[in-house]
Amino acid sequence: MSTISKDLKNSLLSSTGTVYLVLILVVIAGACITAANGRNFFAPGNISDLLTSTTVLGLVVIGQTLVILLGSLDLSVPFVLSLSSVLSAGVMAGQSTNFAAGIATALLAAAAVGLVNGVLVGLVKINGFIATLGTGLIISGYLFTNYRGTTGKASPELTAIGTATLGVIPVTTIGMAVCLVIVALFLSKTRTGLHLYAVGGDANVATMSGIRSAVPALVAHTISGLLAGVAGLVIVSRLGVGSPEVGTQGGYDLLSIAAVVVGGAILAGGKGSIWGSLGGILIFASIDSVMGIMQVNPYLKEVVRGLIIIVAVAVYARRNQIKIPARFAAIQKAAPTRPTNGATR
Amino acid sequence: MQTSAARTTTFTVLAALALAVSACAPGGTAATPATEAATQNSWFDQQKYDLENSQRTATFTGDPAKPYLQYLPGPMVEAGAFKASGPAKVCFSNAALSNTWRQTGWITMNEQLKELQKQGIISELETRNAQDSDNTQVADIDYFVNEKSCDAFIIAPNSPQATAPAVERACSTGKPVIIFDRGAGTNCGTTFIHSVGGMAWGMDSASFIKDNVEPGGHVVVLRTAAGVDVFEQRWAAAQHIFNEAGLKYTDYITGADPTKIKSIVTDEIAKGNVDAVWVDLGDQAVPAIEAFEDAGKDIPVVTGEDNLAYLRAWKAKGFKGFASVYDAYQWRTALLAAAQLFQGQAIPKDWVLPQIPVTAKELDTVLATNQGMPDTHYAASGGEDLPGFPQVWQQRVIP
Amino acid sequence: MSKSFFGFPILTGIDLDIRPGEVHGLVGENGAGKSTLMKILAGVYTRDEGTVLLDGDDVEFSHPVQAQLAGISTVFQEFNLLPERSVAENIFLGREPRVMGFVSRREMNRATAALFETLGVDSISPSTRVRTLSVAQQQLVEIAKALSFDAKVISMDEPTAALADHEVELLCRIIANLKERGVSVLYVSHRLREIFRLCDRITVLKDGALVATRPTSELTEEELVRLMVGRPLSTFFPDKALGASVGSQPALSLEDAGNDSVDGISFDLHPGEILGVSGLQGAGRTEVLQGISGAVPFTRGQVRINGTPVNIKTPGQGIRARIAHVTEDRKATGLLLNQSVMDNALAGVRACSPRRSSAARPKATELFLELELSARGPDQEIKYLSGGNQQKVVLTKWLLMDPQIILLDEPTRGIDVGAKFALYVLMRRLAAAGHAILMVSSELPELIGMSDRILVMRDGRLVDELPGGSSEERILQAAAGVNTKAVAA
Amino acid sequence: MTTIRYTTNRLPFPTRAIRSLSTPGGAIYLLLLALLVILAFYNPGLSEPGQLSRFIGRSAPIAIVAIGQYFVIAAGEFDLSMGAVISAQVVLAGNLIGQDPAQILPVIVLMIVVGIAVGVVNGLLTTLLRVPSFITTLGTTLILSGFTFYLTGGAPSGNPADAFRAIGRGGIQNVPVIGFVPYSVLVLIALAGAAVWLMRRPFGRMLMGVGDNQSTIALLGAAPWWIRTRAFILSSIAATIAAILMVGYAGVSPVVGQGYEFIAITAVVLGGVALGGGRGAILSAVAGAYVLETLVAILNFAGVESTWRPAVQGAIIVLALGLPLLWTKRKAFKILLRRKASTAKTPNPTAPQSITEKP
Repeated sequence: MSTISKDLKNSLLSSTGTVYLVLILVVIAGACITAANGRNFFAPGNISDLLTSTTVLGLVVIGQTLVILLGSLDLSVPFVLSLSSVLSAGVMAGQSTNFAAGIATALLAAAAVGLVNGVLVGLVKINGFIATLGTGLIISGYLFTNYRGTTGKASPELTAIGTATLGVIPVTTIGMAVCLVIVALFLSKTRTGLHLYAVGGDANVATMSGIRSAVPALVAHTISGLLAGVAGLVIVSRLGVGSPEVGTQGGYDLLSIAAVVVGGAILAGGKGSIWGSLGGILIFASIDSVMGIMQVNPYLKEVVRGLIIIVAVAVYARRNQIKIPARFAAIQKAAPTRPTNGATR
Repeated sequence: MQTSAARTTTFTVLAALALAVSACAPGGTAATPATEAATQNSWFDQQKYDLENSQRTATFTGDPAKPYLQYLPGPMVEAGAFKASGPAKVCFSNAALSNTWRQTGWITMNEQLKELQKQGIISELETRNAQDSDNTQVADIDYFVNEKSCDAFIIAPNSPQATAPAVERACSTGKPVIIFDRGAGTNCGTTFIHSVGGMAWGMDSASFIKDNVEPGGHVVVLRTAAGVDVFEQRWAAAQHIFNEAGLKYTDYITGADPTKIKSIVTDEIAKGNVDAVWVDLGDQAVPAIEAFEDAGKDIPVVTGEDNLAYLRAWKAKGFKGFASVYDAYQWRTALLAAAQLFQGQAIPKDWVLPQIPVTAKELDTVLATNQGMPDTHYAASGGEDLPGFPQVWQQRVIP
Repeated sequence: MSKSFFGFPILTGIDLDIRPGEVHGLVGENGAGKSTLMKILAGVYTRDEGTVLLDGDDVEFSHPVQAQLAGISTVFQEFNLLPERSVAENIFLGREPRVMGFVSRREMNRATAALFETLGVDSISPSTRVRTLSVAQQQLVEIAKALSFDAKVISMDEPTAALADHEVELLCRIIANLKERGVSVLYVSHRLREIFRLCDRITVLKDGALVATRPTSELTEEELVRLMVGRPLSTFFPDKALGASVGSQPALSLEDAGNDSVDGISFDLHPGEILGVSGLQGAGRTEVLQGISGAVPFTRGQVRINGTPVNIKTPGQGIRARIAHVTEDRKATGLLLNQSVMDNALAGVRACSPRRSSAARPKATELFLELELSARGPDQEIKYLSGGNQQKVVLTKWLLMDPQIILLDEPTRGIDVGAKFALYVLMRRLAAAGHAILMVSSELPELIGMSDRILVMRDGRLVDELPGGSSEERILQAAAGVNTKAVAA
Repeated sequence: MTTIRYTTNRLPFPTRAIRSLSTPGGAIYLLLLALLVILAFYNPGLSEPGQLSRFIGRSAPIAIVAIGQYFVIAAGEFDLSMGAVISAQVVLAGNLIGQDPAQILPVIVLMIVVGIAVGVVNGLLTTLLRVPSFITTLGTTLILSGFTFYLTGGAPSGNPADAFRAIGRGGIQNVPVIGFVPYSVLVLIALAGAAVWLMRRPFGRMLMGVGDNQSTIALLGAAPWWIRTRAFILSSIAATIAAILMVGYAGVSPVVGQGYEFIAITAVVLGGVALGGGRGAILSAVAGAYVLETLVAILNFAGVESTWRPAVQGAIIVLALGLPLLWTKRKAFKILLRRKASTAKTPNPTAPQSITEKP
């Protein structure tokens, strides 16, 4: 664990640090605004609400982070999430005996979709945006043909998980945190995890180092699918039923991409961290929470979200400008350093 | 060049594939065989159908001038412990404001709120919008429950089954829980306010088509979305009636996108005879009507809803129309129910509001009452006796 | 240990052996085949004929990793590093140490630290991100990475090109260190001083063939230079005597110009003159051209064009001052690879004076024909053209913009002989028509054959000015700083 | 190596046309033709006068949106805000024109101005603040749709005057041979013509150049940021014009335009235009849009269950893009399968030199 904490410390000093700085500012501002209105941002109800809304998006974002690190995108997540929800609830049909079978079916299906995405992106080399858009559409066809509205019923065990809390912390949030740590470990402690950064960062360097770029692609997309499946299970645990629409309702595709980017990752790949993405979600969740308490008009909420995304990324883009070491820097006084034209791309 | 050649091959293969797919597709041409589909619709529930069928024509208790307070005789809930000593706080978990019906209802609700605040019955209405997401709504309800500051809950569920667990948690607080619109998959609520129902809605308009189209006629069915219970129930009832009447039909999912609707109807006109168009949402009717106009065909029977865009088109174009109604004033009733409980008055456990469709006979009256309202307004908004009427609805400012 | 190669198309019959613990210098002019040789050793290219024996075993590599695992590591000029990852992660990329199946960062950092310790480097922490390192430090990371394969042979391609003096010192110490530990180093450099200081033996390549391998002690710098040069190429150049109007007002004059990369640059360029710029890689030649054209502008000093002071801060201003700048890296900054021949040729006119673009089209065709462009037609995508033809299109692009001053950065790099000659003829013709040409080239015969005068640069400064017909030795000595008395004050 | 002398003579047009059919941008026309034949098979009425032109007319907005998206993609960017621009403009037209024909011209001008403004914002955020366009336009989507709905109470108040709607709804009657020609077809033809012209103009070539290699363009004194910004402006204007046609064709609704950004991107990519910029022909993007629309019409006519239709579209997208790639990669796959076991020996010795494109 010591390496993890070191890793955490390292990333806090880098761009992830900015993310958490922003988060702290948001929380302070939120607490002040809500307090000014006679409400408590840190009330157990609000904290619990904040954590719950973090859970499902969080799971999706963890997967999306991997995919974005690779330089790809996963637009199929909302549909995978819905798929997992209808399959699990359908198989369980409210019976305890079907608990394991339901979970297994849902997760297998979700992972399989992820694997297909991985094959399309990693082996066939279709642009991730288009490939996952395509698989998403295919799944949506399956979902809406075979399911009309909510379906099935969660087994009592699953429902119990969905409602259980440890203090104010929902158990599902703890589950999300466990997934987060596992994926963080995967990224920092396995070769494939490290190679994922390499393939996303510079495919040529990766190849020169003997890395087969398809492997990280397959793994990242499969995990993304799998975690979208887990997110579907969490939703079933809370709703008690499966629904072909839960994924699209949440807008998890674009929202998760936005959260990852607000968390400091770059869309081209190779840069970013799970912890940053977590910060990204928390920023979103905190602002949403404040706006919820303040009963901001739902349409204005969208405006605020849009502003956050743009402002955050613009700030990171500023910070990431490359400085060119100067041979004769000492001689000159006030001349500004100017990147070569190639550096802007 | 190799890639390019491959491209061409691929496209040829694809074209062949597309041909194959379309050739193998069920139905092949024209309408879906009626009998086959009849057994398929999992949303059809004979008991519910019969119940709503009888309620359609039942006599309602209460002042007909205040339809939003009318109800069918049945078990009542005593206010008892709910009686409040001073102004009380109501928490409202709303599924969404994402369509014009909901927006109209929300405006009415807010005008009613102002009245009740003036009267000192309700202190505050705290609202959270779930933006069409079940998961968000569950979180919203849990937030209210955990904050422990609500004296009553009003819940307009996004989908009945999915929000049931959260609604039950709201019930367990012991505070009144008022459900309206789509219903909750649980019976724990203090009251469930709704107009007669989706099936009755479908029955009304489908019966009109049955009465005006010869058996064997062809109905184009425009459905907003699959799997949304309000729409599915409307369609399930209509489908039942079409099957019984021996009408053929082709159904489409449109997302209420006028562009899509118009293309679909245009294609249907090109394919052959269309004797009627049935819609499950009023917004869908106008583009369908226009498709006939643009094709230079007479407008057949096109049903709709009490949104003014449809009513006005009906009036202007003089086709055989019929407007089912799903009262937007139930939004107001929900708030009034809370107020009545706070004041210690009993309310119906299952509060069924009248659901009276607009037929050709009432059309002129309804249009006259709603002069100056935007096209997106719903005639059955039930705000006529509120102080802000009609300016607030005309300006249509969403609070 | 020995290695032998026989019969490559670019390299022919190279027979080379490197002894354990030896620093072996590999020198030769540009295009002599040093890079190809290194890439074969590294497994980037495969050889067509011959054998490579490593410790007496015949080896063949089809991938760099195979070469590395076998004990031959290469430090290329372009870094193969991931800027966003840590030093340790970069060094062990693709073969991260594992403990119980998990990558052990501690082990990785420890091993990296150990590597740096053996190298005598203490300034780099294994967990720093590479992007925060200086170029020199990144070079050290590459060397550490090469060493980490337990390399028996490390080949380095111009490792000091981007390094400052004190950093070169460090590198020298490291190489000495490696030598002590029995590692052989194949050292490619233009900097003769370093070669003499570091190498035990020196191999000279010329035109893909081996000239000589000699112990350093048996060579003097003058001798080495003589071995490297002497290609009988002068016949290839068109006549000069067409009329450089030296003495008239200079078309371009620099006075003490400088920026981050170069300093104190002063010279005059006259209409009708071809002025050559020589220097080793990293001497700042390209940067001078970039400064003049505004791509990376000068921040101090005075630039005059036709006697009028100008202040060029962007390429657009440069173009308005009638300066053309043919860049060194055609693919990266000269071409629009996916666009057609005609689109490439017209790009410049379209960019700065769109109104003239339709008039430029027939002129482009004229120039194509005159330059004997080999292409299927105006619509062919330029990426399918050979380097020489691509360069002709780039030149056409600039000529269409009617420049007075033409800056050419390695104009004949990667170009076949026929195309080269066509370019030389064109340059002469342009000079004769009154254009002023400033040409950077690493090809000494070309510089000598084409230039009216030759400027020599070293370490970001102008160090010498030589007349057109100077010998290659003279230029090389000035550029490499062999002959200290030649350094201008 | 034989030397091919440069020749100014271009190949005759038919030869070039046939050759181009083997490129992605050309093959799309074959696919479109095949689909149209299938459509005519299901709907023999398509050959009747007026029917085909009506079909072209009603799909014109998608084709126009594809044209707009093409500019942005050719310049190496994305525009996800097109759908939101359409929705906002539809609402604007509905609310501001109302039933007053005198308002038509001023409001159209206003809509174009709003379109340009959105394009400028998208462009400047992307180029000057260096926010990736995917994010910029996602952000502006949220801001734009949020504001529109906030200001208009969630929905437009009603359909605008018929005279305005005639642009998208009306047409020229009794044209010889063709019968009925919707104005939208004329608008599309005019726009496609203008777009083709624009792409041949210096600006169009610079746009392509920026998508291909920004450094080269920058060294020629052009301003890449301004070229890109103009691409975004063009795309927003295209969305605006599509909105005008759509309000005309089917009337106002806040859902009009939803998802059009993805349809447009799909159409453009199907038309063989490379994501990342610098490659592809504008008319192929238009053909890509019609391929998608024809497919939808076929599925309608063939009676494919409505819920399966997105799946068929998804499959076509994946196959159309995947199969050619798979074909070129079949060797790599074989090697991959053979060398499954050994990790040290990595396949494909030429790989280190290959240039990998990044989106």
